[in-house]
Amino acid sequence: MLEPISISLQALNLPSLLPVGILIVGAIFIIVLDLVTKSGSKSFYTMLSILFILLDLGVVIGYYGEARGMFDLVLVDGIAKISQIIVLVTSAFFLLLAMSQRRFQEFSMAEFYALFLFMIAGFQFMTISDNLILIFVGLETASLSLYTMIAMHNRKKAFEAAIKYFTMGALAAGFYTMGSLLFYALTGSIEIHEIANRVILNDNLSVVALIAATIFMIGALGFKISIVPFHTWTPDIYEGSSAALAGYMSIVPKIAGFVVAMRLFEALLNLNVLWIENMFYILVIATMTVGNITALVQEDVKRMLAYSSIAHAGFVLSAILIGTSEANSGLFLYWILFMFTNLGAFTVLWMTRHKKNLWDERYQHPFVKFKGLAKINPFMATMMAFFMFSLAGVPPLSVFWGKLYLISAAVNAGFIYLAIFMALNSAIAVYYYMKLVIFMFLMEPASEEKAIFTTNATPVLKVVLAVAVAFTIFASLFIDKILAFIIYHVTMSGF
Amino acid sequence: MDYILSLVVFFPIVAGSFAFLVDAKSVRVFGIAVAIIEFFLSIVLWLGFDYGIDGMQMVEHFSLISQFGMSYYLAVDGISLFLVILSTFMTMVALFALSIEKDIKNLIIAVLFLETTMVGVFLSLDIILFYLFWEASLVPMLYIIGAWGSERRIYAAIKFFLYTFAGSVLMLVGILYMGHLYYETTGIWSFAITDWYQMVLPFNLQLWLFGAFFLAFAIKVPMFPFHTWLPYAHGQAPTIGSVLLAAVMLKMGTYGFVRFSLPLFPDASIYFMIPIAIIATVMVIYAAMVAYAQEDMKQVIAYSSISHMGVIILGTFAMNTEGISGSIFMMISHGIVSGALFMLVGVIYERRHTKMMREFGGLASVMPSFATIYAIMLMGSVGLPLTIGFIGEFLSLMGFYRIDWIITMIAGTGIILGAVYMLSLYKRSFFGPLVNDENKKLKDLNFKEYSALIPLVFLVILLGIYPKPVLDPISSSVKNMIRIMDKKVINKESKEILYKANSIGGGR
Amino acid sequence: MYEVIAFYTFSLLTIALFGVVVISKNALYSMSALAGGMIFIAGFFFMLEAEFLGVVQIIVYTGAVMALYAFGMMFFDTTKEVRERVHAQKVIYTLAILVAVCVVFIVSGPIVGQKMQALYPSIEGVGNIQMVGLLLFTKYLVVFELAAIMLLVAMISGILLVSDRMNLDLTLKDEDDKEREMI
Amino acid sequence: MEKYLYITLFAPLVGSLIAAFFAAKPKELYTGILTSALVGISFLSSIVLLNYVDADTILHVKMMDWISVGNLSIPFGFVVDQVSIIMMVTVTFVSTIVHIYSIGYMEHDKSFNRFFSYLSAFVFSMLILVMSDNFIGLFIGWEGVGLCSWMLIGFWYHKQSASWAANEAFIMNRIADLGMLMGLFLIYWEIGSFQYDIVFANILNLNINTVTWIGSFLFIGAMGKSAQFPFHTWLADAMEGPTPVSALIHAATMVTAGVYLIIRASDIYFLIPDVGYVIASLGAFVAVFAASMALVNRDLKRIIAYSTLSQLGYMFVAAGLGAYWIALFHLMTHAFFKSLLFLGAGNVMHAMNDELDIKKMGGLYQSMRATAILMTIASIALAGIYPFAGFFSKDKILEVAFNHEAYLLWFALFIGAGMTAFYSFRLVMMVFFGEQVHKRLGFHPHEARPFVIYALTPLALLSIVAGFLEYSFHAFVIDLLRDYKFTLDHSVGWMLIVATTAIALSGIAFAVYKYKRGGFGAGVESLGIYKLLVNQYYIPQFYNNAILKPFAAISTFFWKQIDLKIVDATVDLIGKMFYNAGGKTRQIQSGNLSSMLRWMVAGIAVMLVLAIILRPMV
Amino acid sequence: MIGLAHYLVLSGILFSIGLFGVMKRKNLLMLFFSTEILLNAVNIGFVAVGRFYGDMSGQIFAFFIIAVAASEVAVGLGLIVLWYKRTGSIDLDSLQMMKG
Repeated sequence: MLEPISISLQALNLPSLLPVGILIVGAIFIIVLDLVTKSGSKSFYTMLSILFILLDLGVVIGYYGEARGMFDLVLVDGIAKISQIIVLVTSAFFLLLAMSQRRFQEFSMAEFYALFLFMIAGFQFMTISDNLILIFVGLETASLSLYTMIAMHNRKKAFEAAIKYFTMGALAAGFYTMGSLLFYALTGSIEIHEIANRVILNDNLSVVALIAATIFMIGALGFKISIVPFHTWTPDIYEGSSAALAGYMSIVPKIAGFVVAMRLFEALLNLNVLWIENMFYILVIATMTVGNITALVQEDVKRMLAYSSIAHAGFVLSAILIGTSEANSGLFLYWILFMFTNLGAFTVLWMTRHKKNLWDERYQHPFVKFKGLAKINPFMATMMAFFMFSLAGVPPLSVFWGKLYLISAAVNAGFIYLAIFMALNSAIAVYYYMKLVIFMFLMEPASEEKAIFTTNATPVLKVVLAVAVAFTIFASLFIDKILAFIIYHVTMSGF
Repeated sequence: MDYILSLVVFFPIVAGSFAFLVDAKSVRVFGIAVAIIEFFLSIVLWLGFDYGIDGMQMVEHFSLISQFGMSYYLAVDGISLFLVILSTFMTMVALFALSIEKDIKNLIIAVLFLETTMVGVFLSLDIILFYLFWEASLVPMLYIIGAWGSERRIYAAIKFFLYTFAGSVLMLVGILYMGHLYYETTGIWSFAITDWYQMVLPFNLQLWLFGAFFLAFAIKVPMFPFHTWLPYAHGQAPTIGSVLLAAVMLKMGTYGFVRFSLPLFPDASIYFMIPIAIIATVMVIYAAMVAYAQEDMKQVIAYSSISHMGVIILGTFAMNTEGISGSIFMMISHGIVSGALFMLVGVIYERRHTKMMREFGGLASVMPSFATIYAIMLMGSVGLPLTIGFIGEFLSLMGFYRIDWIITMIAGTGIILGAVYMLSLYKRSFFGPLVNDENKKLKDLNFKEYSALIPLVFLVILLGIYPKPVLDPISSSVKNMIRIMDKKVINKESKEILYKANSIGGGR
Repeated sequence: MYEVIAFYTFSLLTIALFGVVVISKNALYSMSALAGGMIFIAGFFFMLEAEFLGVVQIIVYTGAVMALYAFGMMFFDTTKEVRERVHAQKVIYTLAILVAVCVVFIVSGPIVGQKMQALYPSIEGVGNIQMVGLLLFTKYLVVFELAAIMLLVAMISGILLVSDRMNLDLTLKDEDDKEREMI
Repeated sequence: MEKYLYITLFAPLVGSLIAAFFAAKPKELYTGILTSALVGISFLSSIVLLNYVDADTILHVKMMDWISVGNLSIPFGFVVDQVSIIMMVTVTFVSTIVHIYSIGYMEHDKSFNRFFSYLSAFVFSMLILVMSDNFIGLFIGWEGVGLCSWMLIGFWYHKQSASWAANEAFIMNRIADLGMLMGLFLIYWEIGSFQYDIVFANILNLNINTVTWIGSFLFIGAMGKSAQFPFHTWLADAMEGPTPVSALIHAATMVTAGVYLIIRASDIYFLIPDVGYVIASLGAFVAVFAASMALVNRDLKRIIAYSTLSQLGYMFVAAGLGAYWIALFHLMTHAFFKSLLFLGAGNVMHAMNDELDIKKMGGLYQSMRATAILMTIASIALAGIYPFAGFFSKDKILEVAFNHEAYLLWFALFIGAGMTAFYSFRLVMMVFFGEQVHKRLGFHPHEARPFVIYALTPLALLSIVAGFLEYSFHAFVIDLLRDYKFTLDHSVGWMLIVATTAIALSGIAFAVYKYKRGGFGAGVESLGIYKLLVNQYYIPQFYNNAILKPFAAISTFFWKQIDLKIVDATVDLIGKMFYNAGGKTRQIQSGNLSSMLRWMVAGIAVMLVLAIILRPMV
Repeated sequence: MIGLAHYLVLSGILFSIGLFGVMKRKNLLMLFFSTEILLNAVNIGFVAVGRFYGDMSGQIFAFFIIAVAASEVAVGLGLIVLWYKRTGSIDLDSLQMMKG
């Protein structure tokens, strides 16, 4: 007979859930508000959402309690904290992009903001747990919101993107469950740390099955962080969604995916199964290379950035392969630096968003659009150039430091060839970033009309841009602090 | 005086940022003013330079990224001092001669940014900082070539950027590996080159690391067969771009060899001495011959740069004070002379909008001053004694003679071939009858051009006659460097070679 | 013995039905086969003493999901035969068979070395439903709540996506000139 | 005394710089006068120095440090000793006369000022060359005179041939200079200094092999500057320059720098008689070789140029065989009469409106008496007839060869002497006597301006009497240079003198006899030997076809085929490879959802297969 | 006796059928059917493994998978409705605007 169970609130460690709780309450609040009054405007919802996000952020930063909570389901360790901060900061900035000049369907609907907050909550759940179920449900929550939000952009392309993303996401969910099943079958557990423990304890379990489980997990998480060959969605989805959302997608879902991957794969890589290590080696290099060389031939800036984000993901994935705490710190450092640069780049695209596709039948942001931008709008062109060079890894701009740190981590861990591959890939990547700079600076403008490049610009966007560019240029000045923070938290949580 | 180095490094970029606010009409004057101030700052640096110290001086050192051991570390010694002055001087002079009207503001800003990076490269002693300036220097140059060049400028700019960038990424890996090794041995993260000088590396590691650094420097120099970006870059760049590229940016590569490759990897450097010398020799002769075949005046000078850089490499790898000092002196002399030659080509290009030699002929009679200055620079380029060109070439070749006289002799044919292509250029363009009607009304140099060229002529002759103030600090710093190398060398044969290279006598 | 017979019967039926789902050209057949397959899977659940899940399976899938699909089908008017132009069929077969063979090969072997200690063992004498309830409201409470939110998200999304508001396009309605002055 | 040294050295430089300021301006007479005066001052102060220098006192000053690096220290140091003062006096003397002469000669040239600037610059360089107290100083002067020679040969730059000849001279010299540089490097790395005194003091300690290398390398340099075979072609082509230039640079001074180098480095060559013998042999060869080309040439200046070559050969024989003072002596006397000859030829050229073909002249004696006399004096001196200067120096050289038992060399020189006499008088006869062909061709020759003629008389005087200075010269120079011991019998010596004089006289006689009657018939021109000689043994053609053309072709090949099509194309290919690979990987992204899903499944499938296949790896 | 392996094999086979369907189906609606098969296949496995270990986690996982499947259906249908309204087709090949 079932005995009554009594659990002390203390043991539940409810504060560990407080951050997510705030968001969920916020989201529901927005929905309710929308039901009650129809007067909420775009700026109102944006600011309200950002308020909730900031509240959340404050709580996350201020949380120094137990790592475990809610029956050990929740795990708020160092990397969870860092990744939540990244998620929240990024969300806040990208949500600001809703304050654009043009009106867009999605931003006029309260549901968008609710979904946005739900999505963030989903990602947060992914990061604060090592239970495969919670991760799965969190991931699905976030994904479902994201699909909807993409579709809410209300263009045919957006629908296409959403459907593609959704369908592939469903397949990835299948992979995820299959992988979990195999792990479960192997170890009888669905908690990552427990899985790892049991694999170590159990000598004669089928290694092939372990590998198979890993493979399905690579398929599932690889889809999220766009590892080749699970990357095919990336360019299409970026192209289909608004620049603001595309930029967001290049950062947040991936960092959530990376945290899960870090938790899971590093536990597996620690098992010293050579096959997994080699497979990761191949995947890292394939992802970097395919992303880079495909980006070389793109005609659209957003699409190019999509491929470039694949390459960056591959670059960062190497941290998981390397697996030292230096590499893991490098991953977060890289992503923070990458975030601000990408924020800037996508903000520029967003600002130049025109209601019609003036330059190309298909693309909103083809390279030719930026021809001679330096003459038309030198300020914007200069900023974009900074972002491009930063992404290319030209020192002293922000992403360079991330690359430096990651390559250094590779070298320090003895992955010399990996380091060389990483370095060579950054050399290839230079071309396509430079291509945009060349279009902007070295070519003559097609028309002198300045206004078409700023139809979507507002002071808010300009502020975002200024923040991004300041961070990109002066990254070297505060990297020390960021790095100290990251290293402290990463080592604290044992990665 | 405490922060003079930072001032010298960052003054142009700060001033360049201010230039955004200056209106286009007066921005050229603003640029010149900044360049003059910067030049005087570098002169102040020189005045404050203590000739008695052969190591680093005016050190500015504080930690920038402590987790990573990266610091802000600037210092100057005899090797870098004059390269800094060369950079500021050539920038100033190039701005004097600037006659571009289009987007002048952007150009001035780009040039000032470039100046910061160039000076930064020579003054950074933290290698990450060095790498930072090294890479950052590509960006303004990309812009200068790409925006103000001639028809194929974009191709040339891309090629320049990609090639040099790709070359240096391996160096980055090498740098990080060195940092790792330093950490392994000492337990401290440091990227300060002076710290690295203390580290003795096993031979096979030296070979690999030398290779990683080599590619970056070799492409920048550019060494055969990595040189093909240079003719395009020079051929397409506007005058000011070519001047700065030839005068300063190429020197970054050879400076890198002197500052990093030799003292960090002495055994590997000695091990690769002969192969590199052979490459250098090939460079000297091959580039000289290709230069002879050119039809475009600017290309001749571009290839001549390659040829001369070969001699510099040869001197660098002579491993003795004479050779290395000579090669450093030649960096300066080549900077001045090739800069001046590019400027001169710019003068005629501006008047005729062509650089093809067949379009010219007999220019000496319409533009005598131009021809005279050209001739002086030409003589500097072929290394006539009492011009600046001789000393470096002489010392470099002499230095390497101690290592291998046959290679030296073959490379020495460079002085013959140099005369061949230069004189044939001069003959084709300046001598002979004046046939082309378009050339008959050409105007001789104007004030702007004089103001740029006269200082150069003056320097070419002055430093040719009295190189002592420049050579002395170079020589003592190089001696110091060789002492470091000597301390670090681990192989017995390398030690012997190093000893032999630096001693007199002992038979052939 | 009954178990063996039941297993094989159910297996064959599920495989066959799901085969129909993926092969059939008629959406209606396909959907019916899917519903059938779901029920047989519920059968498996019952066999495996997971009564709660079995019931949930039937209710959720056959009840809710299939109903939704049926509505969808009616909306899309796909009751008649669907024509699909499938390109490079060989690739599909190869890949599917490859995965099948690999997975079967991997799982058919002894994948577990020794019996692990269950983390959340079902307690003797406690029914399945109780057991599930116990776990759902203790250990997996957070997940349960999150699932609720997920369903809320799905609901909002579903409503939103088919609502009239999605037919509007605010951007195109904007008039450029008026806006420009504000910049 | 130092101030005289500096005056000697820098007066020409000052003149040059002043003239240079007016280089682009129209003619200013005073630039000519000023530079001439300054060179004259230089001459006078060198005379003062000549008086100052004796057996015990030489002047050695260090002006400043030039290069000091590592162990190397090169100062600007100057030494006035017995050898350099002879050179200084000779150089400044001839220069002064050439300067004055040029005022007249260049009268109508629009680049008058520029000319004097160059000419004085040359004098300065030459003085550096001879006065330096170290090898590098010598090399500076060496290159300096090369530069001035380039500027002066190409003085009329609008003439293609002139600028071509200038470049040829410069480049040929550069080739030889490389050899010299090698020698200098070797000296440095063996001895550690370039100072003459240190080098010569330590040269004994070196291994003889090394010394041989040093000697050979330095001689290569000397060969270039003194236009010895195979570098001889530039000298004849250098006649494109204005005639005073030919007189000063390509006869009296610069080309003798090679001989000066050997004499200067006599302490080195003394140790390596074998190399000396090679030098002598080459000298003897050139003496005959050049003389033979002079026999048939029709170009007034080229004949004299070949004669210069030939005489340089004589000097090298003397220097090579160790008779350094004799070489120096011949150098000096040769400077006098050869410059006189050239300057005379200049007068003729002016008279003939720059026509150089001696076949078109003839009978000019009528219109230019003074010039004819001067040139005849010079020719006699050149032919070596007693008591003219050439006799004393040249005969001594033949004696040396005989004394050395180098009979073959002697014989060559002997033949050379005969040829010299013949071609000299062939020239005199064809220009000044015989039929007045020029009248037919419409020339109206006139004598040069009187001051020009007066300027030449000192040279003529010296051509006649310089020989008698032999004993004092010998006594003066021997303090520094090794003496040469004659072991010949007195009678043999006399016999040699008689023989040489005889062959010279017969050469003259033959020439006079033959050309009085209009010379050889046309038949001689079809002889193979004539063609060979007229075409300079086909050596210029050979150089053109074997070196110049292939060089140009290879250069173009390097550029078009290797640089553009291989090196550059490879780089581009690598770039394109990546780009094209991008085009390939792009096809993954077909945009079709089905295929995107397939890629995902394929990823899983491939990995699973790999997992199974590569199980041993796990 | 039916062991765990039997169930897992069944699960694997059904999963592969699902994959096959996902790859083959061009009708978006029917493609979604296939994704349901994927999830259901895994569910069998989870329950079987849970039973094998005597562990409840499998069932819980399966439970949540069902929940997820249900939500996905809602969103997925919403999306294709949207598409259908816009284009009048639910053929997968109509989603071809973006590529390259």
